Amino acid sequence: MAVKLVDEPRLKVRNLQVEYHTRRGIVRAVQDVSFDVYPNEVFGLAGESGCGKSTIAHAVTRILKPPAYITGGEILCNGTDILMMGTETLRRFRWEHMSIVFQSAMNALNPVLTVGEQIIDAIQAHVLTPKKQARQQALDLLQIVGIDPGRIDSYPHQLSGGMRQRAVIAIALALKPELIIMDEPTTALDVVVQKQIMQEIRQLKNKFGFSILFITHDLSLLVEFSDRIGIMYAGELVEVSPSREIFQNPRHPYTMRLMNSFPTITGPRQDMLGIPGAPPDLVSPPSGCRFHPRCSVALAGRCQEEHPLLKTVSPRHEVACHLAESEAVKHGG
Amino acid sequence: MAAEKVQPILEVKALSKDFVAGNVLTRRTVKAVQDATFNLYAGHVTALVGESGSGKSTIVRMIARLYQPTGGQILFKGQDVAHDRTRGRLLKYRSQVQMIFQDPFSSLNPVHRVRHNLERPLIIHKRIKRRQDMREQVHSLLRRVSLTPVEEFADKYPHQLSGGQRQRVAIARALAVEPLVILADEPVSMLDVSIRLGILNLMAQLRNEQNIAFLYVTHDIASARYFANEILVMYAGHIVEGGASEELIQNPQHPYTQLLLSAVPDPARGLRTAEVEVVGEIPSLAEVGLGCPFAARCAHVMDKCRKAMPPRTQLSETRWTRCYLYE
Amino acid sequence: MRFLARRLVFYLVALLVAIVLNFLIPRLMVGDPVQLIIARFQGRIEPSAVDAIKATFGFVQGPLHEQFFTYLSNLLQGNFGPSVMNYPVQVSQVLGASIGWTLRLVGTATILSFLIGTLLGIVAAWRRGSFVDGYVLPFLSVLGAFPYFWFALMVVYVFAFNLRWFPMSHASDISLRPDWTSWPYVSSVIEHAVLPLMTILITSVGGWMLGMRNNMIGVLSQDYIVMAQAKGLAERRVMLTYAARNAILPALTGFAMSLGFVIGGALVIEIVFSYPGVGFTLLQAVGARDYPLMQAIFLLITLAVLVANFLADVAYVLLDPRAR
Amino acid sequence: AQMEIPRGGTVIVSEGQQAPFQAVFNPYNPNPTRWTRMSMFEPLIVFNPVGGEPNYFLATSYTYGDDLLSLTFTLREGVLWSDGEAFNADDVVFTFNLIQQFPGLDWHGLLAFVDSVTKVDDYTVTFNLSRVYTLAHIILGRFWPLPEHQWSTVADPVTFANETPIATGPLTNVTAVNEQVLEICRNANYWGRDEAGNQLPYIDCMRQPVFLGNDPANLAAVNGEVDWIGNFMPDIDNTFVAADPENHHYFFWPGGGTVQLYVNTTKAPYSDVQFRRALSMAIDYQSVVDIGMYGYTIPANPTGLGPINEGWISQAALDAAASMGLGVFDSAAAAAVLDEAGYVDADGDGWRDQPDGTPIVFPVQVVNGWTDWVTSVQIVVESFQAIGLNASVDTPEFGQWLNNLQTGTFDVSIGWSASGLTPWDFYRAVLDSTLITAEGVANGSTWGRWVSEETDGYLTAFVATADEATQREIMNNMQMAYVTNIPAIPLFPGPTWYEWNDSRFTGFPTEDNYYTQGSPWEETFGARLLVLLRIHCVDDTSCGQG
Amino acid sequence: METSQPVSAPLGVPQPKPTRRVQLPDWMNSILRNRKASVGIIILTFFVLVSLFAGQLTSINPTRRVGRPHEAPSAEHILGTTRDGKDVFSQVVYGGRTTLFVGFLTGTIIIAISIVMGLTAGYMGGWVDEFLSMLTNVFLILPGIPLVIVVAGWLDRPGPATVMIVLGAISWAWGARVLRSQTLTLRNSEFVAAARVVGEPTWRIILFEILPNMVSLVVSSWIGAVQYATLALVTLEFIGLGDVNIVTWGTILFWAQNNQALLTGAWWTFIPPGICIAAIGLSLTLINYGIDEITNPRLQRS
Ligand SMILES: Nc1ncnc2c1ncn2[C@@H]1O[C@H](COP(=O)(O)OP(=O)(O)OP(=O)(O)O)[C@@H](O)[C@H]1O
Ligand SMILES: Nc1ncnc2c1ncn2[C@@H]1O[C@H](COP(=O)(O)OP(=O)(O)OP(=O)(O)O)[C@@H](O)[C@H]1O
Ligand SMILES: [Mg+2]
Ligand SMILES: [Mg+2]
Repeated sequence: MAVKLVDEPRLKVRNLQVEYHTRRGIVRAVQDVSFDVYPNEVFGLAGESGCGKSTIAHAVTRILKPPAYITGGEILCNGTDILMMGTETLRRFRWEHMSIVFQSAMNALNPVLTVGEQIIDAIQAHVLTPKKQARQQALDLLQIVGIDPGRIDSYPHQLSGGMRQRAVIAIALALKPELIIMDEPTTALDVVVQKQIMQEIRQLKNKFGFSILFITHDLSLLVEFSDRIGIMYAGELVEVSPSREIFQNPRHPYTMRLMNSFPTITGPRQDMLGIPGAPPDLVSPPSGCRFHPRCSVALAGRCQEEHPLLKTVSPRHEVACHLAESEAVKHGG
Repeated sequence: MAAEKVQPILEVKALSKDFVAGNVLTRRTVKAVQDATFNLYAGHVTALVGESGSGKSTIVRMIARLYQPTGGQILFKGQDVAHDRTRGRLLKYRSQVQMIFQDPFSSLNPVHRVRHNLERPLIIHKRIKRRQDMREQVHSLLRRVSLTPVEEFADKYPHQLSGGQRQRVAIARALAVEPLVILADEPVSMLDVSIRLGILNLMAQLRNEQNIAFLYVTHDIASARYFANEILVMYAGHIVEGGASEELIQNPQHPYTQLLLSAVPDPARGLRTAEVEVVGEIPSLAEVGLGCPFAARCAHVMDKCRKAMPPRTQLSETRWTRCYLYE
Repeated sequence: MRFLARRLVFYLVALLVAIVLNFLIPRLMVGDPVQLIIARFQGRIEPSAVDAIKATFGFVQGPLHEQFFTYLSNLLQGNFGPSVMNYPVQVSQVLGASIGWTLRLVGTATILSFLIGTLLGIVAAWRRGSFVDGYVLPFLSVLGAFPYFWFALMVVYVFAFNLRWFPMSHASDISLRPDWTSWPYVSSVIEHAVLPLMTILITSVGGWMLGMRNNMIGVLSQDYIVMAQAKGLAERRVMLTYAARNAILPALTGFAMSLGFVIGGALVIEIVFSYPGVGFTLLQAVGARDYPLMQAIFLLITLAVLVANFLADVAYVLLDPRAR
Repeated sequence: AQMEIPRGGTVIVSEGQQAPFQAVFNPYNPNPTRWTRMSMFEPLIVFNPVGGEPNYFLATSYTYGDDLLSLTFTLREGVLWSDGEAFNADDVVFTFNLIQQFPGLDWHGLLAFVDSVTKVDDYTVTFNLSRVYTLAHIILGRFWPLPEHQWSTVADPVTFANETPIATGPLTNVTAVNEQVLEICRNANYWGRDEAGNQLPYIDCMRQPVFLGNDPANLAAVNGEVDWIGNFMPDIDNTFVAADPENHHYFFWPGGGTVQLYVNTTKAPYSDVQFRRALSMAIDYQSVVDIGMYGYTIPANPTGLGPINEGWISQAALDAAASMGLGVFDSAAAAAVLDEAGYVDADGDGWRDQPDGTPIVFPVQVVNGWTDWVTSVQIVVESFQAIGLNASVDTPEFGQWLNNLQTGTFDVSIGWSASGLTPWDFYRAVLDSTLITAEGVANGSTWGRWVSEETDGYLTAFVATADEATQREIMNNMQMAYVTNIPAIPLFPGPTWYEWNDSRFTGFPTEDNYYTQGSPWEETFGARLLVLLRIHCVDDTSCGQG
Repeated sequence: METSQPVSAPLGVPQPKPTRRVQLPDWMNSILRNRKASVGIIILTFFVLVSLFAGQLTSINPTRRVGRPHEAPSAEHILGTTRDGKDVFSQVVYGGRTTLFVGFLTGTIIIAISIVMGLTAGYMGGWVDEFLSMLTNVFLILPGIPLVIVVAGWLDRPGPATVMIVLGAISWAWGARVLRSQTLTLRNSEFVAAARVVGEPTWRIILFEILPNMVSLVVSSWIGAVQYATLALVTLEFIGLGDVNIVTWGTILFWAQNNQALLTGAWWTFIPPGICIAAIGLSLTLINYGIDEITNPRLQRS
């Protein structure tokens, strides 16, 4: 499914920086991150736990609260900078143009309101709609995401995990936004249900033509589902590329190790290594390339001192690695 | 991986467990596990896969003697241990069958240092002759799970460790008593992808070097393929299919196994796989009737599926399933 | 509704325990009421008259289980017997007057305190570090640390005795005839209630506020609140329907349970303000070993607390669909 | 030629802490609503506690028969019940017969000495006594006749609440009785007239608010909201009087029963008169009175008799007491008495022991929460400790305390005693050994368990004669026996709380003109009736709003 | 409706610290670092020190008459004298000792019962749990102070011991309930299962695995119980159900009230003990507040 990259991106993130001010110090959770999401595209964001994926999702929707502070960068959605919007503009903008599906559907639904009420709330907050009409829309939305519309008056706890996740998606779709941010929408679910939901999301995307910023740490799912993928490490974007390309030809040592970290059910059965060590503490990240302490092919002086920037290594494939240009990488790993 | 299939070290026979849930007014029985039968062999990994709530942990916990089985037998070296509650014999059993838990963040008591976690089994099971040996013994355990420098790790509290390191401590704790069997209940599912392999590789190494029998519980069938010799597929309290792992994955027989495999995202299989048609969700175990629990979602459902659970059909020497399609 | 049914069963058990306790405790007390009545004459009464008094009260001293069944059957008929202190007036009549005042005062105070505290707590959590959060809360917490009675006495002394802004004692102007349809009477009742009410409010509102604030802060970090905000809902709706409604649930149980405590606290306030409530009557009944009266009051308080708890349960069920 | 006395007004009364009112206007109830007795229901005769002269109410005279076995009252003519019916001898006869029929009504203990009653004519009745009892006129005088026309239909007069009373007294019309206030207004049919022929009482109503504690009652008094007061008020000069020195007055006549220290005379060492003597000498009476009792009373007389029996006190007994050192604070002398009697510190723990070496340890019991007594006992205990006695304060609850005294499970305790118009009441209550039964003390305050034929003899002899000289002689002997044996240690006569506010009403007893005991709660001697009939508004405007 | 354990423990390999065992436990460190808690601890410590060194602070016996009635504060009597001429300052100092001692002891009794009840119910489960929970809920619902009044009236001699017993016997329910649910959570936690698999005996599991994890909860319940007990004690003494013979803050107030301290202008007998009680109450509130903040970091402001 080719995406025409000639279009203007729906979402343009430029040099985003986010910090958490904690007792231990400043956590630089997102450091100088830039990427684009194009119309009708699924852009995947992957990386180890704590590398800043959710922080990006929250920054893009501007729902970060202290102690998190956006300390730099721009987030342009359809050309307007979200970070510059006033409260009321933002309130209107959000959900109409961009919505978000949270990590856990269990907690994203208010336990004391029915699913219907929560959908209707979203609709009425933006468009002056009579109650009856809003309810009809809610029924339609449930139908769309594959929930029996008869469940409209059910409370969240009366629904199964899969249904709840669908309900959250229905809320996200309520105002037909152009961009939906999905932060690990299926982690709590079983594979079979996950499969169903991912299929439905894909169908909906094709039907309504929105873009998705898709966040997960399940690489198999990501590769299968996304058009393009960004790999994050310790608050930085280290590689961006179309998914097939990144799966078959990863260029960053971290990505390579990552791709080698999960067994598959059809591929060759081989010994795998994983990545030794642990992700760094973002209060005091390593100097130079943040991955260098765990990197087996790090260049003695350079990687410790010089911070690599994202560079295009092949068409639509960017990598932030000093070795990316040199062929050495291909044989390293 | 030609583990000699000699004498099984642990046999599970027709094991079942009912939980009574709710209070006096809302009392109902949850049939968490029904009629589970399988064997564990030394130096052999048996994987138990299935969706959440299918009863995997319940089986493990019965074998670990944390739950009392409702029915069936657990034969360890030919002796039934399921109904033996004598403290002495229970301790003896525990010195040979150990367990690793799913969540490394909660399976280590936050108030105890790493050292304490390793000393306790040594003391309880008298694996130590002299007090002075303790230190050395603890260090050697840590070395075996690659937590070096050992001196430093021994004095840490769990919150000072990363997830992978904690799971290594948990493994070291299980190893302390030199067990013959290790029950690993989703040992890597809470860990980051990058760390998972380290733990799986460590366990594989133990299996190979010390001939330990593993029961590996997971919902990640791909990791089962990677690590296990044999896979058992569980659905709603029943083990519905079993067999040598590669064989089972490449050629699933039971409709549920087929569904499960088709749902697993797998970039290697080529992107955009055929879309699967799935209806319904896993049933509530409180409501399962007599028949095959998968009947409601099965495309090949027959009348008799709803009446009784199909018996075990041996497909080959290494494969079996419980489905009327193969009777 | 199964939840409520279960609670009802529990309340029945609790009531039974209270009834048994109630039966036993007075019977374990030393000193019988007749002796105390005679003692009041400080020796001026002829010994021969003592028998007359004993005959008057006709105390029956059967075996304990017989007494228990008489007690139970009387209870079921709502018959607590005559009060010893006020012989031959029936206990129900003695209580009839005071229970109303207590319920009105303590009821109003507790509900107001809960409402105000909860509201302030919501505001404090919603606007962390604001005036309400940063100053009102600590101030009320300091006030809450003072014992009820101490505060009450200071208040009486300053506002009633010295400044004469409010009446010092009683629940209404005693020269007026009780008449709930006449404004002068009603307004005098309100005027008389101001100080005791304020005392209870001021010393108890801080606790509710803090509790609600902390609950609210917990709830505010939930995903569904963030989601509600992201959805673009009006602030008021997020604050009340999404956040407060969830945050109030744990407080409800505490609210009902606190009633028992508040009645105890109000007892002291009743004495200080000469407010003719049930708490003072209890204290007096204990002093006079007026068993029937004591028992009735204790049961009544227990019953009130049980009913309040049940109402809290009902509210809980209404507010939390998970309990249905 | 007297000035016209202003009429009307509602006098506001306070008695300190007061339980909520219930409508129980049966005077024969053990505990009827205040003002039922001696204001609603009138007695035949009461004897003024101050001075002892008779005040005739429903009777106009009394005479004993020659054999002292009958007592005849002439009743007042022209008295109407509050409903307009006439009062006469039938009502008196009816009431006594009712008491005979229902012994539960016998509050006065009449049945112990009265056999029957005979109506001589409409205004004369004769009580036939079962034994000679020369105090009969006092007790029978206090008895309240009931209206036959109302009570004859009452099924059970014992449990009868009598919510709408019919009586002969000055206040009979109950206008409010509830948990906050009691208000009773004048009886339009009242028979009483002043010298000028004006109908009594002058006031319209009496209103008593309920104060649940002393504190609010006192605040109200200080604030000038009450007219006639019977409160205990600490530091009264600086609070109550200082608030309005012109109108706020008080007089705490020490006419109540004597408060004594009771010792259990059945136990060693308290059975030893020398030990008791030492105790009596050790006590700092002045501090007890000044600190414990706020200076509101005086140290007791060693005979135990208070101002109410002033005229009976025997100088010989006082002299004997003085020679023994009784009632005079002198630690050194007390210690010397103990030394001499062999109570020395044998085991060297700093406290004295009994001559046989048994340690002496005794708690002095006092009711928890009776603060004046508690403070007094604290001072007494300090005094005891000062002479090397290991005493301490023990504060059981009232019920427990009473039970301990009644059953004799105590060593030393503070306690009350009775008082009456003659010393007989006091000595009877403290010494009559017939009151001590196997189960405990029947009534009275014979807690010391003093048993003596001598004193028992005086008690019986006293009521068997009507001759005053003989009676005086008996009482002189009695006092001598009291001071030489020290069956109890008198501390102070009980003060009677009484304050008044002259701003609206006047006519109250004053210290200079203490015509009767002023306390509004006084019911035994009917003093309240006398006050009620005298008080009136200061002038026409002073009590208009009431 | 189980929520999964958050995967938010500190990431990365922390730098090894060379410090050895003589460290304060972490929670203690956090308490000392929390401003509210430390203010509370300072106030409380002040009063504890005053109680401990009562004898050094004043040489006057609080139960002896040493002056004229109601002397105003002066150099000789810093807080004046009571109506019966006792030194108020020494009464407040010694009274604080008794009040704090009884308050803490009662709180401890209450919490000891709570721990036994809560842990037993939570760990044993089954009918033991059902029975104990029912009992707990019943005691939770019975009106406390009225019951104390009734029962205190029954016991023959009022006094600290009585109040301690009565309060202890009927006030444990709240703590038991909280501790039970915590025990239940911990009992089902994996480290308890791990301990069982390792072969730890039950008593060791309860004492060494479960209890140490409830320290902050036990401490905060304990502080709550102490606060409740102190206030209840003072109230009971004030209304005359205590032993008026001994000196505590409650009885000082009782006597002050009896002598109408405010009316007679002897504020020094009434105000100081009231403020001391409030200060103790406040300090306990602050400590608990601090513990709350530590265990629930959301309550902290960065
Ligand atoms: N409220 C907070 N206060 C302080 N640090 C925070 C906070 N939230 C997140 N962080 C830190 O910011 C970093 C990025 O967190 P983020 O939640 O974005 O990670 P993530 O990639 O989404 O991880 P996961 O896969 O576990 O969801 C982490 O190091 C985390 O510890
Ligand atoms: N202690 C218990 N009491 C009652 N029911 C229980 C208990 N433990 C487990 N169950 C129920 O038994 C069933 C099987 O649970 P089990 O934990 O064995 O599943 P699982 O396959 O391990 O799931 P997961 O992948 O989520 O760990 C579930 O329906 C569960 O709700
Ligand atoms: Mg995340
Ligand atoms: Mg499991």
